[in-house]
Amino acid sequence: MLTLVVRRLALLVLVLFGLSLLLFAWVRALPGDPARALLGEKATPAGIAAVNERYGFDQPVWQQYLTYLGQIVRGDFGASINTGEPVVTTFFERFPATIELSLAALVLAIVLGIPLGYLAARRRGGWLDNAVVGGSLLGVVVPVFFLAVLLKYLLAIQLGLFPTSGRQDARIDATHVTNFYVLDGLLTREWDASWDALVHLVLPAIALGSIPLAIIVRITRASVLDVLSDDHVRTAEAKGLSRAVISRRHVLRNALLPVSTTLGLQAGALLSGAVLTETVFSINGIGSYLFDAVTQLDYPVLQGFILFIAVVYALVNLVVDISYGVIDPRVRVS
Amino acid sequence: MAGARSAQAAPSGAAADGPLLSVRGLEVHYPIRTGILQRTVGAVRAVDGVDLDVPRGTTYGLVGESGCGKSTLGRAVLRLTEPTAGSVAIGGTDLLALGGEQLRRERRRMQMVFQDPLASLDPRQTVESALLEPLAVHRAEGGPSAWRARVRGLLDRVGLPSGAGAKYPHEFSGGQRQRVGIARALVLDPDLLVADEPVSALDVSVQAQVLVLLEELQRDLGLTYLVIAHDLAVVKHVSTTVGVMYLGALVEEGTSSGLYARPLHPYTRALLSAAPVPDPVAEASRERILLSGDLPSPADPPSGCRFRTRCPWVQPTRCADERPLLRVVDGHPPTQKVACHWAEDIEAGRLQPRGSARPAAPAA
Amino acid sequence: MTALDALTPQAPPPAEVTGGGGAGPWRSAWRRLRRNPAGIVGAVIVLLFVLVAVLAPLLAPFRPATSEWFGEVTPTSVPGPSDEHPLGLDSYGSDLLTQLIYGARSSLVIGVVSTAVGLAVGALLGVLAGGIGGWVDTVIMRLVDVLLSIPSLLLAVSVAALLGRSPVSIMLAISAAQVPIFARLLRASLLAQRGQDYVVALRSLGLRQRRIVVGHMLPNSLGPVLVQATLTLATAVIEVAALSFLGLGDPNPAVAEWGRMLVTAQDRLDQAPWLALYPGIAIAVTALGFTLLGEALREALDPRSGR
Amino acid sequence: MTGVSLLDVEDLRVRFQRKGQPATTAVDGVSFSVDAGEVVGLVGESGCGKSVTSLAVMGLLPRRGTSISGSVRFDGTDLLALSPSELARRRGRDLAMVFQDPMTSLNPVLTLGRQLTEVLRAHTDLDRAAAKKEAVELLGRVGIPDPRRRAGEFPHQLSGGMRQRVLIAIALACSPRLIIADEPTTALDVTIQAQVLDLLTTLVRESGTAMVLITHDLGVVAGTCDRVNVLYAGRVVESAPRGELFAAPRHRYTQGLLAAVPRVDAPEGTPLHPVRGSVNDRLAWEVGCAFAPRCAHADAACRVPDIALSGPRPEHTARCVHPAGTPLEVA
Repeated sequence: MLTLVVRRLALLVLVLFGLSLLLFAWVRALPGDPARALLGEKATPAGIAAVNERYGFDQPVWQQYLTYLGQIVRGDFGASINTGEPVVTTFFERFPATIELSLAALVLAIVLGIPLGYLAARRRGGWLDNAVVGGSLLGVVVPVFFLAVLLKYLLAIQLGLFPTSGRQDARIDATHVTNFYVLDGLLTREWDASWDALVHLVLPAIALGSIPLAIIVRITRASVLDVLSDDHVRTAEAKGLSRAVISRRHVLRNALLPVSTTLGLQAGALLSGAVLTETVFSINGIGSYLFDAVTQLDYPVLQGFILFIAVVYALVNLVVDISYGVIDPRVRVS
Repeated sequence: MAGARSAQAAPSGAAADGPLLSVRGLEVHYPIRTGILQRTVGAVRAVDGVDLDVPRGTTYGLVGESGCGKSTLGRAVLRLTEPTAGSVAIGGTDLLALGGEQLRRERRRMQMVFQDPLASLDPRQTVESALLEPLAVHRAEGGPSAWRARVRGLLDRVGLPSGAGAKYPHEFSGGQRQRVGIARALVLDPDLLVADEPVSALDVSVQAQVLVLLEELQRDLGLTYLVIAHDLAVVKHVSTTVGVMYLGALVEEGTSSGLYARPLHPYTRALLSAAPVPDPVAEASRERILLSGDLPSPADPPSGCRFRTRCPWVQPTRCADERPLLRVVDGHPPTQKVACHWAEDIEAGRLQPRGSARPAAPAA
Repeated sequence: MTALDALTPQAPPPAEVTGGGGAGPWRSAWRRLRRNPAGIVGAVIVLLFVLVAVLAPLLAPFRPATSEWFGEVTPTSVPGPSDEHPLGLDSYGSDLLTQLIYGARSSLVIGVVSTAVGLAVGALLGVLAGGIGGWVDTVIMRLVDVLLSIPSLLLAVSVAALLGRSPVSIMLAISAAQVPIFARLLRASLLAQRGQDYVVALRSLGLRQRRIVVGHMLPNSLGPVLVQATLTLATAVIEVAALSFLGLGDPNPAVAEWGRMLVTAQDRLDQAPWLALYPGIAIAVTALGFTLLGEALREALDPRSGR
Repeated sequence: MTGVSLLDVEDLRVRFQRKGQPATTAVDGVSFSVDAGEVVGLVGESGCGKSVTSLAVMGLLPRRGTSISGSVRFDGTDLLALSPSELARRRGRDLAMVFQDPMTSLNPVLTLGRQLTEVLRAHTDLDRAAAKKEAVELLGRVGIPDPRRRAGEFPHQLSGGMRQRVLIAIALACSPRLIIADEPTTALDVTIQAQVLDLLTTLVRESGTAMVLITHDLGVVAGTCDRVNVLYAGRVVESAPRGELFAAPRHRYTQGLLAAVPRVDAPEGTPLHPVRGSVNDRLAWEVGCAFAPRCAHADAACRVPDIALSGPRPEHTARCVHPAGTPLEVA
């Protein structure tokens, strides 16, 4: 188990190293003078000189890379060309919003997805099964940004049930401690602030949750069907255990193992989806930060963003693998 | 069956009087790697020093339980698994000394019949194309029309219906699939056939068909067999010589009639006593030797005699610290060899087994 | 009963006699595919989509992106359906139906080209890794690990941002995200087969490694690759739109594109929601077609996976 | 053979109907009985319906797409007429089952102790601690060394033979009156098979439990069973006391099988006489004897429907028009 963790961390370092090489090559591959390319339209002689000094573009390539690597290791991802803010600072300001949204989406997907997938498998071929399979298919093919637009139009604009954008009503004077707005409200006992943040979360979470929901439902269903045909379930039936005990202890528990691994893989899809969802609902998360960076070709932000996401993605998967080992004795003991 | 064998093969003279297959000191060790750096910390000794000779036209039966290394041995003999040490000679040619291209050409002389005939055939290839391909690859004599005729003749010879060539493997029954597997193994007119559990995947009533076919083919084509199986009755039926394997090594070897009538090694005795016989009278009168425990790990075999941890006759001296070698025992023909320090005393009854040996439980 | 009995040819069971020439795996897969209603729906959608894309100039009532009726669009309203424009105008004053039809065209071209490139590069890497093994395998798979450590959309975004906004860069961006998927798939398939008895049998027959890989192992991997390619087309259609949505789409305003239509429609969501609805539905239905077809192919090629 | 048996299977038929496929008959009128304390063998090759029969008796066949008819009387009650929950109360308590594959028949994520205690807790009123104590005791009884430690371990930590012992312990936990063992040793090595068979028969004889032993191996039957039923294509084709079946088989299929199986104790040069064809070559019983296409003795008389089980004595019957021992044999 410890070996696994260490090996995965070693692999992560390797991946990050490879990634930094790619990202470095990326900036170097920009056509023309790298400093000018980096600055784009905003290039001024002073700006170019500053960039040249920072990246050392006048030095040999390998030395430039080492400098770059050194900066990364120190957590220095440079500053945004547009705002001048250090990339890291902006990340930590904006990341809570994205995490809050992603977690809400994930919780929604798990709470709905696992029971639905399980029931669909148990009543295979029935109306619920067909509805669940069809619904999950829709979840896969309807683009998350389209769903977001649709929800916004129907439930926010037409029916006015939910706010159309933002994380919290501007009129609420909320204290922000952690930048997780729902949590902040709870911590400061500003219940209305918490509630308002929650209401703002509903539509984005539904839109974003559609991706993991579709996948969790399908995996749960397939996994339960697999387990149901396993020999050990037949043994449990031959023991004369009650249906409830068999379902809980022998079917669901075993079926959740593969589901838990896919949760980790969802992290990537969730982050991609968050970028799009935040754009639609004007949420100030890292998604919209990336959106701005992309539209304005803010390379330091893009570079930092990709590295950052890769780390988060790898760590999430590592955590999932470890928890898998905790759940499954076959991995734990051997 | 005028051979497709070209002039360069068919060694006669010098090599013909020695055994066709000669294996010396064969070892196959798989490294065990652990830890972050995948350091090699030991080895699974799948095959750990085996010598055997198979004279031309005879059958050597290799018997043992799962995990004893018999299948690995079979594959190592064909160099489908790379041996760690030792030598394998076929008709005088040392296989382990051959380079890639020479080995590839030499492969026509030795073929394999697999346990699961369906898994051993490419599912997207018709039977005819599966049999033609090796002929084309080795540029056998005659050209395509002669090859086709040979394939048709061969399919007929192994007892497949005409028209079988145009079909795909999944369209046959288990027994027929194994006939396809045998035909494919014979298409290059080999000298040696290694059959790894050739009938264990088949229904009981069909096993005999395949065994009889193998016998006939051996008689008609002068084939030499190395048959690997866990079923003692099957091995006895087909073999001239039988070798019993335990944890990567031979513990006893002898002619099929001699070894089954008077087994010397405690493990052979236990195996024979455990093999069910479809005869209640014989079952009731047999002495049953029940072994305790499971097979030790081949990664960490016991010191001395490898069987000692389960042996009912284990002795406080020699067994734990001296690895017994195959040897001839007085009163037995020189063809029978056993790797046990106490074989004479056990046979004479001077040593008594620990409690676990007893007559079969009375039936009713 | 003599031993000869065992050798006399047996009459095969009746069911097999009727088969005639024997049913190959591809043919029986085709038969299963034809019996799968979801697969047929998928195939019909895909066929319609391809037809619309190919025949766009014939089907569309007008030329695309003309802004011919720009005068009729006001800041507060977009004309809805009329006799001349069955679906109305878009916010730039072009015929909406025409834009939708031509949108199929760019989706198809980008989807097919990017999947083809992703498949070709990915398959090559996968075959090299799985077929050669050793350090080649290690290097390729580490590269794939790096690519997989970035969520696919972000990978596409990075590539598109790097190469600038052009149709070629969009295609490459999307295929970049597909390369690791195909490489892994092929490598895994080849590795799984390497230990199988039939490959061992082919080795023991003295076939060269290259012939075994190209003549036997690759054809046996074709099924999963075909399935993945079909499913990838669905993803590609969505990702093209997503890139446009993020402002990384084709900069040429004369090219009709569903994703961009959806973005521009956002500004007029409360006046003319259909501007967003139609392209959104077009994307979803196209993706649905490829997904249904892909899933049906998967089931047809592997009958045991029938769920 | 009337009414007094512990288990009485009468004219059991099982048909499977899967969507889009023709219905298949897996069990086609199987009848046999088991007396209290008796060990009865069901022998046959793949596809003969032996496993489906056992699952039907236990009520373990999937409900959907399966139609079962006939009767399965256990101690006077027709199990087929019971509701699923009534049947579940009897399973594990009155009749238990040991499955073929020990590697997959235990739940990989539960400890062995837990898998034993749950059956005890379901059918007895033992509390948690008592059930745990009993579980350790059971593990010891089936010959698992260091049972207290093993009870806390997971299935993958045990060898195949040890796992099969655990499955036997689970089956015996509530002292059932009947155990159905479906190929209990097929997945095991010969020496382990001997251990497990010895354990199973000893425990069954000690406790007076009746057992149905399902196997394809005539040798296993010869060493363990009191009575043997030979199945072919979903029907019992011969039923006899063990000694008679092997000494004087009547059905041509039984006879063929015995002549086709090599024996370790056969004198050198004993020829094998294969049965031709494969189990797929068969007639529907409505047309005649299913074995006829593979039988060297078959003639037009074999192609009549409903050949009954018959014989000179009710203890030894065969479903054969030309049974061994009749003049035709010399032909």
